[in-house]
Amino acid sequence: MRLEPIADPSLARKLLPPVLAIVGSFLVASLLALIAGGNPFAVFGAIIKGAVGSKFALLETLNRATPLIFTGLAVAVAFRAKLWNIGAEAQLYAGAVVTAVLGTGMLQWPAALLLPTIAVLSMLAGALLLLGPALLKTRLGVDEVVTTLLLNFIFLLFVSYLLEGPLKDPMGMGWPKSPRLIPEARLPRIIDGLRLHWGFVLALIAAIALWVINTRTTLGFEMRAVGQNAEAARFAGMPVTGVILKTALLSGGLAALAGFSEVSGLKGSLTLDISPGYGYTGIVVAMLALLHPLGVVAAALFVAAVFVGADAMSRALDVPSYLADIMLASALLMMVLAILLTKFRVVRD
Amino acid sequence: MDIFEILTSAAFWAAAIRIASPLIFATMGELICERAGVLNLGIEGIMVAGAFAGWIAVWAGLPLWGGVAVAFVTGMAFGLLHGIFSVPFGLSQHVVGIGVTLLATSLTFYTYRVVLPEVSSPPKITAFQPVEIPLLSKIPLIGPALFNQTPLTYAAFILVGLVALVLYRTPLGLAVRAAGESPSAVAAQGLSVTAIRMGAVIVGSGFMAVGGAFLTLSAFDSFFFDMVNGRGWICIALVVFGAWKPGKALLGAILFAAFDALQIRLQQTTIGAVVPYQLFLMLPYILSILALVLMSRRAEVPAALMVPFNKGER
Amino acid sequence: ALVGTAPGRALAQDAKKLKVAGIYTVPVEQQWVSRIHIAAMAAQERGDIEYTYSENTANADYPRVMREYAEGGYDLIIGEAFAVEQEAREVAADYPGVAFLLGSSFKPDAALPNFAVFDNYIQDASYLSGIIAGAMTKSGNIGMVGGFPIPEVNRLMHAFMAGAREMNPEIKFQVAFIGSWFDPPKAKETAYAMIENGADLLYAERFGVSDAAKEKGILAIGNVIDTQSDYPDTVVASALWHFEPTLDHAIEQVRAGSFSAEDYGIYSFMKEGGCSLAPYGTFEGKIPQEALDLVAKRSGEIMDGSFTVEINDAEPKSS
Amino acid sequence: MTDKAQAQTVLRLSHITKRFGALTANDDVSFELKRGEVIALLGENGAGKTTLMNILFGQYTADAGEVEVFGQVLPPGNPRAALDAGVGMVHQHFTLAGNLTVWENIVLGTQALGALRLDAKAARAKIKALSTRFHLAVDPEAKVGRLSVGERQRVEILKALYREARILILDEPTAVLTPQESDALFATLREAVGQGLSVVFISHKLHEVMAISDRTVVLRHGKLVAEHATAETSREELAALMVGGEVSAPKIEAMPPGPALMRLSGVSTRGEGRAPGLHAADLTLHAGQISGLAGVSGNGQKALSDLISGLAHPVAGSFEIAGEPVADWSPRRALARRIGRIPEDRHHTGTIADFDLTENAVLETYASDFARHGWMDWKGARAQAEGLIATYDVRCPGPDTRIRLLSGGNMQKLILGRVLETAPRIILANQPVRGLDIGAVNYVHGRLAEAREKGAAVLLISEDLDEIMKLSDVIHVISEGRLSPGFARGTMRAEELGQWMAGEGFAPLTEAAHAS
Ligand SMILES: Nc1ncnc2c1ncn2[C@@H]1O[C@H](COP(=O)(O)OP(=O)(O)OP(=O)(O)O)[C@@H](O)[C@H]1O
Ligand SMILES: Nc1ncnc2c1ncn2[C@@H]1O[C@H](COP(=O)(O)OP(=O)(O)OP(=O)(O)O)[C@@H](O)[C@H]1O
Ligand SMILES: [Mg+2]
Ligand SMILES: [Mg+2]
Repeated sequence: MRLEPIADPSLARKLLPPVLAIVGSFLVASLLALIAGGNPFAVFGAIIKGAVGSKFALLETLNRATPLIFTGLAVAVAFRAKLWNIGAEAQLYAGAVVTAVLGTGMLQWPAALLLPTIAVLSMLAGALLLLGPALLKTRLGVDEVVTTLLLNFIFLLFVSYLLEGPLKDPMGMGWPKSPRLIPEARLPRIIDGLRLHWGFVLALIAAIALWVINTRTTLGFEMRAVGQNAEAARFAGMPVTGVILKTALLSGGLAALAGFSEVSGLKGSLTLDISPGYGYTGIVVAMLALLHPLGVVAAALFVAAVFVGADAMSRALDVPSYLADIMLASALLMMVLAILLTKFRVVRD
Repeated sequence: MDIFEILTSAAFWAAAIRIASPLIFATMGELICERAGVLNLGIEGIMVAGAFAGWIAVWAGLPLWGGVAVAFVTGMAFGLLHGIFSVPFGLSQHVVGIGVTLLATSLTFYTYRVVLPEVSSPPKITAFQPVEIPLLSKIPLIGPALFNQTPLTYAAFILVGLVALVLYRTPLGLAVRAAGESPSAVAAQGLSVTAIRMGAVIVGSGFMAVGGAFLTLSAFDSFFFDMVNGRGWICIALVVFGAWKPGKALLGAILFAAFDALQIRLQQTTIGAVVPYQLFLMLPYILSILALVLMSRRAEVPAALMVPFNKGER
Repeated sequence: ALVGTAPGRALAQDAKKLKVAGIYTVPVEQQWVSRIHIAAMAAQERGDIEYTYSENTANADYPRVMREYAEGGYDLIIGEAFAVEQEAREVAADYPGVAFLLGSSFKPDAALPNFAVFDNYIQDASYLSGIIAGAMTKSGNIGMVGGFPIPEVNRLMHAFMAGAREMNPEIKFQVAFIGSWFDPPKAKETAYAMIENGADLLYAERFGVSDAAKEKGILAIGNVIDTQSDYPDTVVASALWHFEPTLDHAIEQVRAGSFSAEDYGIYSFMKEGGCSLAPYGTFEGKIPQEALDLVAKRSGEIMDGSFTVEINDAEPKSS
Repeated sequence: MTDKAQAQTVLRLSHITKRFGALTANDDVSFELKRGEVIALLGENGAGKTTLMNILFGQYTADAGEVEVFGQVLPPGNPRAALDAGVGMVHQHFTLAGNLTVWENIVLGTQALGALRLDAKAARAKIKALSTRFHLAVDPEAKVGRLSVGERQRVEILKALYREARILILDEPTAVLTPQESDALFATLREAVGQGLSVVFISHKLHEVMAISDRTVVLRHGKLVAEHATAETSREELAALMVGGEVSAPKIEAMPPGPALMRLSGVSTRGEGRAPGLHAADLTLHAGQISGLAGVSGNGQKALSDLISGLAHPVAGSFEIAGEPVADWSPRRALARRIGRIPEDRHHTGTIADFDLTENAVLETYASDFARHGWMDWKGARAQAEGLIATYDVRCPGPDTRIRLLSGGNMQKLILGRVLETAPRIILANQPVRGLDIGAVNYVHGRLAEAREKGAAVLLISEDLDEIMKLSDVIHVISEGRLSPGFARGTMRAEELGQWMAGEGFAPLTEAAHAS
C-alpha cells in the first residue's frame, strides 16, 4: 500500500476520520468495560458527563489541559527545529523548583511584582536545563534524545533530594514537600471555589505568542529553516547554532512554565509528583497538533477531556480506573491516524 | 568495604550481570527496531506487558519457558500495533511509541485487576533458578559472576551473539541495516521496506517483552504494577550508547548495571552516611551521559532512523 | 477468559449501608494501602458499608477524584492526603456533608470538622519486632531496604532500630532506599548487597527483601503485613498494621452523625489494637527466651502507658 | 527463445499512461528496445522520463498500458519482478546506503532473506570479476558514504550487472560525472552492450546522446513526439524536438576586464575527509569577467567554493575582497560583501524543500531586507518572490508552492534570481546547470553572461569542459587543491587543459601539504 496526498479534501474527508477515531475509542472502552462487568452502553454518556457534563467537569478538563498546553508548546517549538527535547518533564520540575524556592517567603514582594519575577526565573531555569543537552548537541554531536531523557531521571532525583533536604518544609511533619507558597506567589483562581486558575489563561497567551513568533518573526522563520534543513540554513547565512540554542531556551522555558503554573496556580507547594508525566504527554499533544501552537491548545483540550472523562467513567461504571489510560491511548493512536487520513488516501498497488 | 574490594568481588559482578539481563533483552529489541529505522518508544510499556504476560502464563500452569514464549508473543502483538501505525502509515514514531507504552501499560494493569480483583499480594510462581555451569563456574571471579546465573541470563547473552550474527552475517540482517540506512536503496533492490521494518519492529518488541518477563520469571517471582520502573527508557539510551552495535550495547548494559550495583553497595559504605541516597541513584544516569559525551564523535546513527518511507513520495 | 468482578459492584444498593470510597495514589497491592483496602473489604463483607475505590490516582488528579466521589453521594472518603494536604482540605471544606478520613502527617483542624486524619503509627509493634531482630542476628549486622525515606517509613525503621539496640547495643545497621515503591528486583538486589556486606537479618520494608533473605538462607522481619506464610523459614516476626480500629471508629462516628476532626493516629497504636506483633508461627520456640521476655515486658508497659516508643520521622542512615 | 524475431525485442512499452492528479506525466507512450541496442530517452525537465522508467521498473503503477520484458508482461508495481526479469535501473538520485560497504550495497536483496548465511566471499569474488571485466574500479570494502559520486555511479551499475541485468536503465547517469568519468562509463557501456546488454539512457547532454545511442526517443509533456535512428538526426534537431522550438546559446562578447574584486594569494584551507583543501592558491576575480574553474571533481572545488561562500576559513595566505582583507568570515559576511552564491547542490544546500517559493526566495535576505526589529515583512517577501517568478521565468503554480514540487530547472532559476536580484559584485556559480535541460541551460548561461556585462565578477565552477570553454574569459584548472595560472580565452586547447586537470604542470606537492 501507499499513501497519496489528496489535493482538495472534501468536508466529509476532513471530518469523517476524526469522528470515526472517537467512535472507535469509545467502542474499545465499551468492550473493555463489558469484560470487567460494567455496562457498555453507559460508557459514552459517562465520559461526556465526566469531561464536559458540568461546570465542575469542564473546568477540571481545562485544568488538566493547562500543563499540557505548556509542555505541548515546549515540545512543538523544539521539534519544529528538529531539537528532540524529550526532557520537558525535567524542565517542568525546574520551573516548579524555582517557584517553590522563590515563592515560599524568600521574596516578600507584592503579587504584581513577585509573580512575573518567578515566572521569568522559572523559564530561565527550564531553559538552562535544556541548554546543556543543546550545547552537547551543537558542540559535540551528542544525541539529545538520550541526554534529555536521562536528565529527567537525574533531575527528578535532584528534586527528591531537595525535598528531603534543603527545600523540605520544616512544618511538613517530615513529608518530602516544600513549604507552602505565600499568598502573593499564588496565581489567583479564575472562578472562586473551582480549581481553574490564571495559569490556563497564561497557557493560552503562551500559545498565541508562540504562534506569532513562529509566523511573524525572523526567529520563527529561522527555527523552521534550521529544522527543515540545517545545511541550507547555514549556507543562507543563518546562525544555526544560535538558533538551536534560542530554540532550546524557548522550549525549556515553556516547559518550565508548566511547573510554575502547577505549583503557583494549583498545588501551592512542591512535591515530587506534581506531574504525572505531563512532559511526555506533551510530546503526544505536540505531534497531535502537527506542531502548530494553536493546534496544541486543541490537542491538549482533547487529551485532557478524554482522560478526565474516561477517568470519571471508570468510577461511574465501577470498573478498574486503568480504563481511562487505555481509552486515552487508543484515542490518541486512532486520532493521529485519522488526521493523516484527512490528507492522504490509501492506495493499494 | 571500599570501592576496590567491591569491584574485585565476584558477587558484585554477578549482581551486575543479573541487573543487566533484562536490559540486554530489551536493548537488543530496541536495537533491532532502530537498525531498521524505527525508534520504538513503546519499549517501556511492552516490557510491562511482557512482565505480566509471562508471569500470568506461568501462574496459569505453563512451564517457565512457556511463560517466556507467551511474553514474546505478547510483545510481538504490541510490535505489530506499533508497526502498523509507524511503518505503512508512517505516523510520528514519538506519538506511536508513547501511545503504545500508555496502551500496553494500562491494558496490562486493567487485565491484572480484572483477572485478580481481590488479591492484596500477587501470587508467586517458581522462578528460574541459577544453574551452575560445570567447570566454567570455577574460573576465579568470572566463574561465579558469569556462570552461576539463571538460564534466562544465559539466553540474554546468547541473544546478543545471535543478533550480531543475524545483523552482520545474513541477508536478512543486511536488509534490516539497509532499511534503517536508506529505504530507497532497499526498495530499488526489489525488497519491501514495509515488510522488513514491520518484521524488525515485531521481533524487536518480542525481545523487549522478554526483557520485561525476566523481571517476573527470573529476577523476581511475581508481578507488580510499575515494577519495570523506567528500565525501558534506559534501554533507549543504551542503544545510542552502544552506537547501534550489539556488542557495544551489551557492554553498555553491563556497565550501567555495574554502576547500579555499585551505588547500592556504596550506600552502605561510610560515604553512604553523608551523601544523600538520591546521588547514588543518579550515578548510573550521570555516568551514562558522560560516557555518551566521550564517545559522541564516533557513533553512526542509522541515517533513516525516524524517517518514514512512502513509495509514492519523493 | 477475563472474568471476575471488581469489589462492590455485585452488591445490591442498600440505603442503610454507608457508601465508602477509597482513593489511593498507588495500586492496592502496596503494603500501606493494602491494609486500608483489606479493612474496607472486610467491612463490606460484614455488610456495614458499600465500598469502591480508585487506585494509582496521581496526586495531580487526587482532588478531582475526591470531588467526584463527594458529588457521587459517598458518605465517607478514605485515602491519603500526604502530598495534597492543602487541596484535600479545600475539597473537604466544599463538601461539609461528606466525611473525609485521610492519611496525613498533619493535625486535624477544628474549623474543618469533616476532615479527620490518621497514619500508620505502628512504632510499638516495630519496636517489639526490633527486639526479636536484635536477639536473632548473630553477626550483629542488620540490613534495611526502604522505598522512600518518608515519615511513615522512617519512624518504623527508627523504632525497629531502637528495639534491636535494646537487645544488643552493638548492632550495625545498613540502610538503603531504592527510590521506588514497586521494584522488587531492585529491592532484592539491594538486599543481596547487604547480605554480601555481612547482614544476617533483613528488615523487609519492601517486596523483594524477604526473597533475598530466603534465597541466601538468612532471616527477615516483616513490616505492616504478615508474609510468613510465603517465607516460613525466613520471616521471624512482623510488625502488623491493622486499619480496622481506625475504619470501624470512623464508620461508627459517621453513622452516629458525630464524625469530627479527630486525629485517628492513636487507633494505630497497640493499645487500640491498631498494630501487633504477628504470631511467631514457624519460629515458635526458636526465639531466645530473653527476647520473648523483653517483648512481653515492653508490650505490657506499652499497653499500660508506662513505656512510649519514640516517634522519629528523620531519615535513618547506615551506622 | 525459439522465435528469433521475438528474441530481438527485449522490452516493449505499450500505451503507458500515468497521471498525478490533474497532470498527465506519461501520455500513451509506446516503444521497443532491441537486444544490444542503446536508446536515448530525451525530453525537457519534467517531460516524464523518470516517471516512465519508474513504471517500467515497477516503482510506480501505470494507469494504463503494460510493460513486456522478454515477451513476458510484468506485473505492475513490483520492482522485484522487474529485477527478476533482468531489468536493472540506475536511478537519477542514487539509491545507496552510505553506511554500508560497496559489496553490501550490491548483494542487498540478491539472496533469499531466509538464507542462513550472507555469502560474502562469493559476492566479493563476483564483484571483483565484474569490476575487471567492465573496468569499473571500486574497492568492495569501502563504505559507500566515503566514495566520490563517480565511484557511486559505478557501484550503481555494478548492482545491475551483479544481478545479470540484460536491460539497463540509466537515468541521467552523467549529470554528476566528470567528463573523464563519463567517458569511462561509456566505455563500460559499449563493452556491456557488445555482450548483449540493452540500454535505455536518459541524458540532457546531446553530445553524449549522439555518441552512445542507436536510437533516440523524445518525450514532450508526457507524449512521445519523435523516434529516430541517432545516425539520421542531429543535435540541433533533437534540441528543437525537446523544447518544441529553436534553441540558441548565448553569445559572449569580448570586453576589457575591470578592477580586481577578489584576490586570493597563497591561500590554504583545511581539507574535509577525503576532499582536499586548497594549497597556496592564487586567484584574482575581475569585474566584467567570467573565470572558469576546470578540474576533475573532488580536487578542491568544494574547498574553494566553501571559502568564497563563507563556510570555510583560510588557514594561510591572504584573502581580500575589493582590496580589503577578509576577517571573521561567514556566509552572512559573504552576503554582506555582495557575493552571490549558486551552490552546487540545489536540493540540499540551495533550497529548503518544504518551504514555499516565497520563503526560499528570501532565505538569504530575510534579515536585511524583509524584516524590521525581528518582525518578518511577509508582504514584501511575497512581492519579492512574485517578482522573481516573473523576471526569471520560474514555472510554478505560484509563490505558495513548496519548492520541492518544482523541476530542477525551475528551482535553479529561482536560486539564480535570488542571487542576481541583490546585484552581487562577485558571483560564485558552482555547477549551475547540472541536470538541466537545454532550454534551462541556455537561460542560466545567458543570465550569467548578462551579469558579467553589468560588471560582476563571475567564478564558474564546472566539470563540463565544454561549458567552461564556452563561457569563460579566463580559465583556471584545479588539481589536488592547487590552482593553475589563469589562461585567457582561446589560448588553450581542451587537450592541454585536460593535461593540467590530470595534474601535469603543477609544482609537486610537498609531503606536509599532502598530510594536512
Ligand atoms: N511522485 C510524483 N507525484 C506527483 N507528480 C509527480 C511525481 N513524480 C513526477 N511527477 C510529475 O510528473 C512529471 C514528470 O516528472 P519526471 O520526473 O518523469 O520528469 P523527467 O522527465 O524525469 O524530468 P528531469 O529531466 O528533470 O529528470 C513532473 O512534471 C511532475 O509534475
Ligand atoms: N512529490 C512530488 N509531487 C509532485 N511533483 C513532483 C514530486 N516530486 C517530483 N516532482 C516533479 O518531478 C519532476 C522531476 O523532479 P526531479 O526532482 O527529478 O527534478 P529534476 O528536474 O530532475 O531536478 P534535478 O535534475 O535537479 O534532480 C519535477 O518537475 C517535479 O515537479
Ligand atoms: Mg528525471
Ligand atoms: Mg533531472
